[in-house]
Amino acid sequence: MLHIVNKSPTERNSVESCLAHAKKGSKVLLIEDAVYAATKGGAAEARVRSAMADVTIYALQPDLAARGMADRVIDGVNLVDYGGFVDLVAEQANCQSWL
Amino acid sequence: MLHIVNKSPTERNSVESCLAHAKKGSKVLLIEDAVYAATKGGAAEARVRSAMADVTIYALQPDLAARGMADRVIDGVNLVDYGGFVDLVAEQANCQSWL
Amino acid sequence: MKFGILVNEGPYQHQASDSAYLFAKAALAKGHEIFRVFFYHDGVNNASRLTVPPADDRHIVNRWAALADEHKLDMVVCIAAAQRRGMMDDNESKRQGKDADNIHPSFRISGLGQLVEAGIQCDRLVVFGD
Amino acid sequence: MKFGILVNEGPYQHQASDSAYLFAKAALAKGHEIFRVFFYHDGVNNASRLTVPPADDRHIVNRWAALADEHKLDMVVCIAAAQRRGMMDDNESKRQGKDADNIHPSFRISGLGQLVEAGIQCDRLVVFGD
Amino acid sequence: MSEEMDMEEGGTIKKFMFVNRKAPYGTIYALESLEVVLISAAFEQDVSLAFVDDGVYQLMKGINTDGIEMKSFAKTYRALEGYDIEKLYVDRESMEARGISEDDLIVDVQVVSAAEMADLMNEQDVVLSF
Amino acid sequence: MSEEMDMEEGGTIKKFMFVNRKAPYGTIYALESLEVVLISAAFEQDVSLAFVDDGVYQLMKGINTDGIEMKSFAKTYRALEGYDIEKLYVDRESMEARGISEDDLIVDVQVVSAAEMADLMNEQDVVLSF
Repeated sequence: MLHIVNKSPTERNSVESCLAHAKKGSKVLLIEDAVYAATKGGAAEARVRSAMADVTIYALQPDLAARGMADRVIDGVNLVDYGGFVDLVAEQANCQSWL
Repeated sequence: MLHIVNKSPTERNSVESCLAHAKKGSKVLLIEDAVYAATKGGAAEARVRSAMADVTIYALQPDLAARGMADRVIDGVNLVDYGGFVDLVAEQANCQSWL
Repeated sequence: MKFGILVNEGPYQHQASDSAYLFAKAALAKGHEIFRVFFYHDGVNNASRLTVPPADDRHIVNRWAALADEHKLDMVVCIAAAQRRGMMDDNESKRQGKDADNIHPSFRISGLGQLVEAGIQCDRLVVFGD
Repeated sequence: MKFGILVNEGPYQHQASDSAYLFAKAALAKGHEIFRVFFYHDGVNNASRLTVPPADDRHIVNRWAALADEHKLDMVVCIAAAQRRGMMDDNESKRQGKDADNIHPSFRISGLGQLVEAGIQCDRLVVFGD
Repeated sequence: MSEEMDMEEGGTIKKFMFVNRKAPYGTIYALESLEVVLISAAFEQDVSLAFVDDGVYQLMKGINTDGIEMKSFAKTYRALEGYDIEKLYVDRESMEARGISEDDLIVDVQVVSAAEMADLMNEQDVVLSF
Repeated sequence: MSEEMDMEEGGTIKKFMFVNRKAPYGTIYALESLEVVLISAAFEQDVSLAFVDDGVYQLMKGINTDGIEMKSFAKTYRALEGYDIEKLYVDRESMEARGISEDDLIVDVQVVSAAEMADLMNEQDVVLSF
């Protein structure tokens, strides 16, 4: 399953709730303001790093670049463009947006 | 000063940020989904209770009633209707909404 | 006392416009003056004369208009925000070469200066949003 | 693969419509089919033909329309959500006794059944919102 | 709601889940989510509702919206059974973090752990979130 | 922005603070906030900008919005000085919680503690938040 999150982890609870409900082996794609969760030094870094034991984390590169965060990505987070976003949706059996 | 907050403390960080920036003696009015912060048993209760040492907490009664929360208000939270909301704004020298 | 009100969200999706309306009504009932209601961001969508909510629901646009008509309220829609979102009056529609307009006659379109002026003129400016 | 796309927020205020558009464009570029783009909640505001964004900004409505025209996309606006928010086509305008309409011709108004049908017909339904 | 129901899908039944994570009345998402739920039942799909995070507040007993001049839709949750929608799952941790118990809710639900909720989400064909 | 600037307020100068708490590009609030900031300077008001919580992200260096097809407004923060807007306050705790330092920001700012920010907010006449 692909989980899609779009909100900043320091503003809302959706990244945290998604990670609490993502099954082992799921993929989690961070887009829009959720890409801040993929960056180093922030309050969410430890939580995201620990989640990487169970799920694979992706972040949308154009959204990172738009926020000046392209150089701050946590090691192990996979970067995709919109084409990669499409592939992730196509490759997983189903998807869920955490709005 | 009157601080006005309108978001749930379990969804967003605005109640927390408001309380961290409200000076001693300020008034804090909880409206819309922020009234959940005025209720017993929730995750925000301890934070709101400790804030009451420094600031006065108000909650908009019509918003509590609309959420089925009218009977769960933390002791010491003051209830107002829209007229009371107007009075709070008029009595304080200035006001700020934590959107 | 002289109040200004800023509404940053459109009708129905968020409670902001409802809260602002009930605040305005309560302020007027207490004898305060509402100098201006300014609609910014998606708040401009509160000015559409084309909304048709379900018959058993509140009509947000019409009740703002009724309050404004009763109390001679100045309800201003930000032109820059309105242009982005497809809200226009007859003049603006002609100027832009469009074939329709959709602003309710109780609202008027003007610039952001009207918001700053409200901040200067009013004793209090209260902001409602998301 | 057959995709459906759901857009829950209006243009400019949230990034949802931008993200959905860029996703749709990328999916088409990869040879996938977009069965339907459904606009719900404030998403219905993406269908206004009256928007006039600044000249140096993207034109969200027009680029959806251009993508739809090029790829014969079915872009559907929820009628119940549209009524609340003042979005209507010519038929609906007449039916409601209104004096104007504002839907861009590349969009059509229909019921929520069209969203459920997209869920049934599509291999994947992707939701964009606030 | 006046929807065209004339599109029979030839018996395709998919698992639809509606994930509700937002409180009611502060925004319209809970209400407009319910409108899709009712339509999906008319299409005879396998419908589940999940209440997670602030979404659990949607099911509170004792809601009285008179003071905010909005229509309450609390009763609609009770009507779901009549549409054969009986799979209502509530996230236990979300209730506990809000000091809410099953007795506080207006309908019978299945209270599940986060792990069980994750399993339920995982087995859906279509997940709609607003 | 085409605004009418013909309303001189006879020298009334108020303390206006714009509180920015939201990240840029995910929503339009940061951009439309800046538009009001520029207008308020034209009214020769005593303008301060506060960046708190995710609002500090608005000032990041190295923003490149090409990939999301939006216009970047990062340069506008640099232009504020030319409008005599020089009071930019950034909340220290907000930066630290996001792993950001002053060197990461596109403009010179005053970094203040939460207590200092509280004092600044307290002394304003008008606080605008979007």
